[in-house]
Amino acid sequence: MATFNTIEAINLALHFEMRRDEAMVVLGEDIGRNGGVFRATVGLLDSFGAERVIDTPLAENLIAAMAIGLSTQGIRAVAEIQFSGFMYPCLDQITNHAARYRNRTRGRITCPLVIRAPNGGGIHAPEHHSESLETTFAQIPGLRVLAPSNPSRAYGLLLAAIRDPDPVIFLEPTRCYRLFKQEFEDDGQALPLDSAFIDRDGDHVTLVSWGAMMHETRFAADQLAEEGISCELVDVASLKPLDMDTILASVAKTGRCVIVQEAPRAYGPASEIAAGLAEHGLLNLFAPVLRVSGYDTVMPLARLEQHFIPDVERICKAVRSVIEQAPIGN
Amino acid sequence: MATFNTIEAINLALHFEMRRDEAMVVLGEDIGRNGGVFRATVGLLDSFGAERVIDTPLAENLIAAMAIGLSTQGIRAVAEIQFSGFMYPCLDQITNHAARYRNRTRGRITCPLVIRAPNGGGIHAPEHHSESLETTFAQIPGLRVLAPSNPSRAYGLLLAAIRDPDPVIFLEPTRCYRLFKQEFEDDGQALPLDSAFIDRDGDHVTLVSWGAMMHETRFAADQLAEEGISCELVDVASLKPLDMDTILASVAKTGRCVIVQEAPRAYGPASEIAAGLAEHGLLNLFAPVLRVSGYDTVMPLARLEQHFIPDVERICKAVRSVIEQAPIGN
Amino acid sequence: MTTSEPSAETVVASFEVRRTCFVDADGRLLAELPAFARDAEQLQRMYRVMCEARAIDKKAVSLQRTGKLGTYASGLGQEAIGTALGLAMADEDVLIPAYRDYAAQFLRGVPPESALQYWAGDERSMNFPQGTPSHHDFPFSVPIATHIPHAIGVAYAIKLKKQQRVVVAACGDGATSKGDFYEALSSAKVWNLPVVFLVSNNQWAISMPRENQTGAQTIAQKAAAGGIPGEQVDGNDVIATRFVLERALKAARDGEGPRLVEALTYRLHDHTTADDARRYRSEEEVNQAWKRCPIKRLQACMRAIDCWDDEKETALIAQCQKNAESVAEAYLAIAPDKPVAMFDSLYETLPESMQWQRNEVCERGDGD
Amino acid sequence: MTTSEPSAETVVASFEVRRTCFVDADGRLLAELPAFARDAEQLQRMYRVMCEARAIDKKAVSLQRTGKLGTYASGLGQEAIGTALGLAMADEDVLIPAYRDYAAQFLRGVPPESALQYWAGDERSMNFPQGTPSHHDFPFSVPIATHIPHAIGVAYAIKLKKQQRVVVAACGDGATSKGDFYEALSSAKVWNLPVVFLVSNNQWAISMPRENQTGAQTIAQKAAAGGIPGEQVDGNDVIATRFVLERALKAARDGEGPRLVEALTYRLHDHTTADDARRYRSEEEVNQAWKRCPIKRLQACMRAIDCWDDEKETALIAQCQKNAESVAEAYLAIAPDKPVAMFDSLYETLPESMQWQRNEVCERGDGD
Ligand SMILES: Cc1ncc(C[n+]2csc(CCOP(=O)(O)OP(=O)(O)O)c2C)c(N)n1
Ligand SMILES: Cc1ncc(C[n+]2csc(CCOP(=O)(O)OP(=O)(O)O)c2C)c(N)n1
Ligand SMILES: [Mg+2]
Ligand SMILES: [Mg+2]
Repeated sequence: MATFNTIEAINLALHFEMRRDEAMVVLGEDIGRNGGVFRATVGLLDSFGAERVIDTPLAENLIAAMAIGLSTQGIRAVAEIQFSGFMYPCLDQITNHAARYRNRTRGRITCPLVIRAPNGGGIHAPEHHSESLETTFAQIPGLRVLAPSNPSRAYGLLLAAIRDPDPVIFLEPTRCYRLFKQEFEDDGQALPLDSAFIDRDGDHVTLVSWGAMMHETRFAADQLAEEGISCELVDVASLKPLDMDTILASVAKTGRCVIVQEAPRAYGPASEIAAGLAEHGLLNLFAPVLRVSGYDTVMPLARLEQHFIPDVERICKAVRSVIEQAPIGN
Repeated sequence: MATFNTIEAINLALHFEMRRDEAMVVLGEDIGRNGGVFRATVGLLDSFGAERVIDTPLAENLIAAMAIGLSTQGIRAVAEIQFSGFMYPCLDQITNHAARYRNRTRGRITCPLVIRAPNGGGIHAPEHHSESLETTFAQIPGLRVLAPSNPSRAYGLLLAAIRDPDPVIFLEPTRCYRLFKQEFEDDGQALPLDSAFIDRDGDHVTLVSWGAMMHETRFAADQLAEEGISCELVDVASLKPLDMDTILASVAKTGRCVIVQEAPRAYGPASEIAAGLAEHGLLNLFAPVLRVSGYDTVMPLARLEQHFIPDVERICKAVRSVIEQAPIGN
Repeated sequence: MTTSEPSAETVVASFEVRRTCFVDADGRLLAELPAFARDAEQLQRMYRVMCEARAIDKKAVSLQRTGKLGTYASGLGQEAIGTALGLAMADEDVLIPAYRDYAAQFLRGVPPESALQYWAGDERSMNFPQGTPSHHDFPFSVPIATHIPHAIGVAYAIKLKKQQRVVVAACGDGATSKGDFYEALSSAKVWNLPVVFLVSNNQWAISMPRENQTGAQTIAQKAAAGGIPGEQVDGNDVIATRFVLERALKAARDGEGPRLVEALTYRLHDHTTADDARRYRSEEEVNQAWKRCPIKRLQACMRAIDCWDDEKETALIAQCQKNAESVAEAYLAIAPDKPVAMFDSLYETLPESMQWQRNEVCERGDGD
Repeated sequence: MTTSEPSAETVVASFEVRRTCFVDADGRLLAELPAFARDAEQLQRMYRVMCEARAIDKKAVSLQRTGKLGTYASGLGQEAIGTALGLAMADEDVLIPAYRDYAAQFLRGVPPESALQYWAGDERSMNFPQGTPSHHDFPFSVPIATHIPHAIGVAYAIKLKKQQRVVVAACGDGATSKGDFYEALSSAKVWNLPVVFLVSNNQWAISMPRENQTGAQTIAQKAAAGGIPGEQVDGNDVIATRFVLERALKAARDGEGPRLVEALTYRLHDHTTADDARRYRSEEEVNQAWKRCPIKRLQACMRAIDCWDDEKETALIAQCQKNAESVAEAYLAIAPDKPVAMFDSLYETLPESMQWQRNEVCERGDGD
């Protein structure tokens, strides 16, 4: 079996589905001849032509609106926004139209579309290229929001997103695009939507994260294992809808939970998950639910970004403090 | 002392500050000759002239950007957006500019502006006129987000917002605009920012809300009192930054907490508050933290909206269940 | 030649905006009528459609005034545009309407009672009936102008499918201030899409007069920003409006690409029933505007060429009132939707994790 | 007259777009030069500013290639526009620049090393020095076009304060596809604001060629959408560009309202150092564009009128290289900001509830 990095996985999924579904198009800025600023769409123009691989003018609001118009005609529109920090102009279209047409027409008009964008920092990119927009979208009724953490999930979840009959926001882990490879079949198999994944079983603490932060979280779990702390790793993957059942089941077992997110702390997915625990898992909790997150500041420019993004040390510190407050085996 | 309803209170605050501060302007659609679709700006044009009371073209993104430009020149710009559901086009400007200019120029360029909008449903208004946008803004670093619940707070917090040197989003309780009056002095006294208010002391349950929902929450507390359940009422008022200390202190006393919000449940302020409790108040909690909220659906049109908005019955039900799970006096 | 006027200053592009009108405010012909308008039945049909729409509009306002309808946006005075549009479009075309285009929607199969049901706050009203052209049309969008760029995607899909259909994106003068309008205009010709942008310039956006809405002398000239033809038409002259729209639709259908049509009209009613226009415009202005009323104009024209008389008029008015009454009855007979409906069209399949919310609403009963 | 061409079709508005050029690609004069350009020292100054900017630009690219700088956007080939702009603006005017307007920023007091510091990822670079015109200028905005409508608010404030200042909002051709650009354009004349919109049309938006960016034949004609004058200028002719900008600035200052200037140029470098333009454009096209290089052109012009020679050229080139070296040294000497700085300019006063976050960063130490 061949191995692929995350950007290759996305490129493969797009190729596979463009082959399988004649009614699919991709659109966005510089996605054709240029193959996308991160090369996610390389090869599509040559394989499928300019009619289905659409280089758009420089207007994110237009891209979202055009994807909506296309999708209402039964065309599976997969739009790329170059960085999630440039998605704000799409919000009116996504919230007031993409997420609503099915409901307001009672099923007559639907929007089977996907809007993809690299999300998060850590690559020393320019200003506005390193933001985390999970909450911006996850709070919107009528949407699905996915945040894959590795190549095989990027592949399987992107296929699922494209095939889903409703609008999906697909936030890709920028700094993992080329960070590591995984072995998987390019067989067009989609992964299930609306579900979290248990990446590692553990007994003492449930470590929850998604997207690029799964990477640091896994390293933290490795380090903690050496200290005798066994962490169960949950990759949320789907931020909307959120699979609380999987998280609750894990915490019912471990009694402790630390949630890791890159986004600013206030109003992030970590808060939504902690609230779910406070409501449905309270009696299982031995210790406070800690959130390791970015700060409630603007994402700093490149020279300071590593002081904003949670690192292994901050994650381990939080887990140790949870263990201190509720020692193992008590 | 005279009594005023919420829309009158806002109008008074605008008049007071326009008189006090020559460098203040108001801008928006239909705010001049027409006095605003809710009459919040009635009288301003005649008192202060068309130069300072600016009727803008129909473009919310422009209104936000214009307010930013004005504020960078030391003009206190107070913009009105006709309904919070029309604020999405402002998000790019608010997030990528208003909330950032101070930080990215290290204090050289600042944006002392306020963007006001009616927020929430319950008045049988047309489509897109009844949304709740708290999270949309409260998650953005660099902003303040206020949600007054009554006339005197609308007056005092709006004055505080206008005088604050940083951008403030001011979400007004649409259905309370003319619902009830309060007695207060039009003396230009601002209320403190960044703080919650204890509206009623209680022993058994902390009931937390903000904005229009404070109204139903208060009625619920009255009804529960008759059942012998004493509720402490907290008006969050400031959604960003959130005054968790006040909430934690109250829950430390009552041991129980129910949070009431009109917005959809997922990723709402109620979740942020519950997460704060799960992290810093866990050991004080006798019972799960319950959230009474709108559903994770698109806000229904007028004929079904009352099935979406939490009512006294749903609030009481949640409080009773908390009491059942942790009976009083145990 | 002065040094400040170099000979090296050369003209590289030029444009002009034309306005079309066949029938003046008093019904006098300014030019020979186009073929369709030389047929008395056609004129009578256009007249009837306008009168029916106005009667229903009047009924809607009175229902709102008596507490039987929510906020309502009247189309009073703009009936010619919707009528011309509805008659100019082919069934297979796609209409992305503005909220005063009732006549066009009715002609395409939207039941008038659905229009009332919408303003009462019932989503089912936007599920336009199968078997009518409206079934593939869009409901209008309350967020001004945001629907216009949808036309780019719809038209692109039509081109991709090699269909001979045209998309009409309609809006008001105020809507042309929003970036959405422009982004569609600016890009439409990049793909030479079959789109007709129709702007009903009724001189007001709530309280904002047209001249303060933009620095542009005409809305039509904004077409230059997209490199497409832009023209004005007297939107109270149903003949001219239909003529210009048929020409634009044919051009788009024949692959000549997008066009912008600015139809000049006047909003005779308050912005909506929640508005009071006396706050910001003079009675005198409104009285003047009534003189340009499209219905009065076509009637005068028909009488001049002897295809209308008092008898026909009396009969039609009675008919229209009766029709409006039955529309109102049909509307009032509609029972509210079930509360759980708020969950049932949100996604194709409601996510498992939301089931409990639906159950909660279910258990609280379906009362309204 | 055929029935399909009614005599009642009348012209209601017309426009034209002119292009100005004084010096052709080979340095030949096409018209008598404006006053400022008949002064040899002025020509030599413009030439020096362009050469200095190009030398620093070259240095920045090499710093990036050797890992000493982050992603960098080169202004190669567009030096004439920034130079003309910087010289045409008055100190009290306000510049809201695009990211290739380095020469203008330098002329207004932004230290070249700050430009490098910005691309290294250090916010302090945008705190332009007090006592220079740049101190009241804006930093450029990475989100394309979003800064343009700020000019409306800034210009409105200037008018409110009865000041004689002009705001210049600069952007590229790609930026003109965004609603932000249009909303500013459409509204500027409503208040007759002192704004000059400057579009550097370098024919590319990353990989998108100008002709696929919009259906409009020229960017200048988009001015019609706002009812304001729009003109083109050869942006590689520094004399013509300065002439046209001075004219537009004077008009705005004299209360004649907003204008749009489209300066035609070419992006000779990759979009940024993260881009590889060979993927989407031919070497041949770039070679042709080099023939229109603004520096080569002014030099040829100066030699033709005998105010430049090899000796001056050699001396200047040496000077510029030396200058670029010291700029690089100054940049490399800048120590990174303290991590807690991310909290210290977020609000005027950090909210109490965020203090613990600042403390946490503090405790983790200030290492970089
Ligand atoms: C984005 C947005 N902003 C504001 C409103 C409130 N509003 C409803 S209609 C209207 C005026 C629209 O004017 P115009 O486009 O000329 O259409 P008309 O009502 O005159 O037919 C406004 C401001 C809205 N519905 N959407
Ligand atoms: C809103 C937004 N979308 C996309 C980008 C990514 N991007 C950076 S520059 C650029 C092209 C800009 O082209 P143009 O306006 O012509 O300026 P030029 O680079 O040619 O000077 C794009 C798409 C961005 N910075 N902002
Ligand atoms: Mg109008
Ligand atoms: Mg360009």
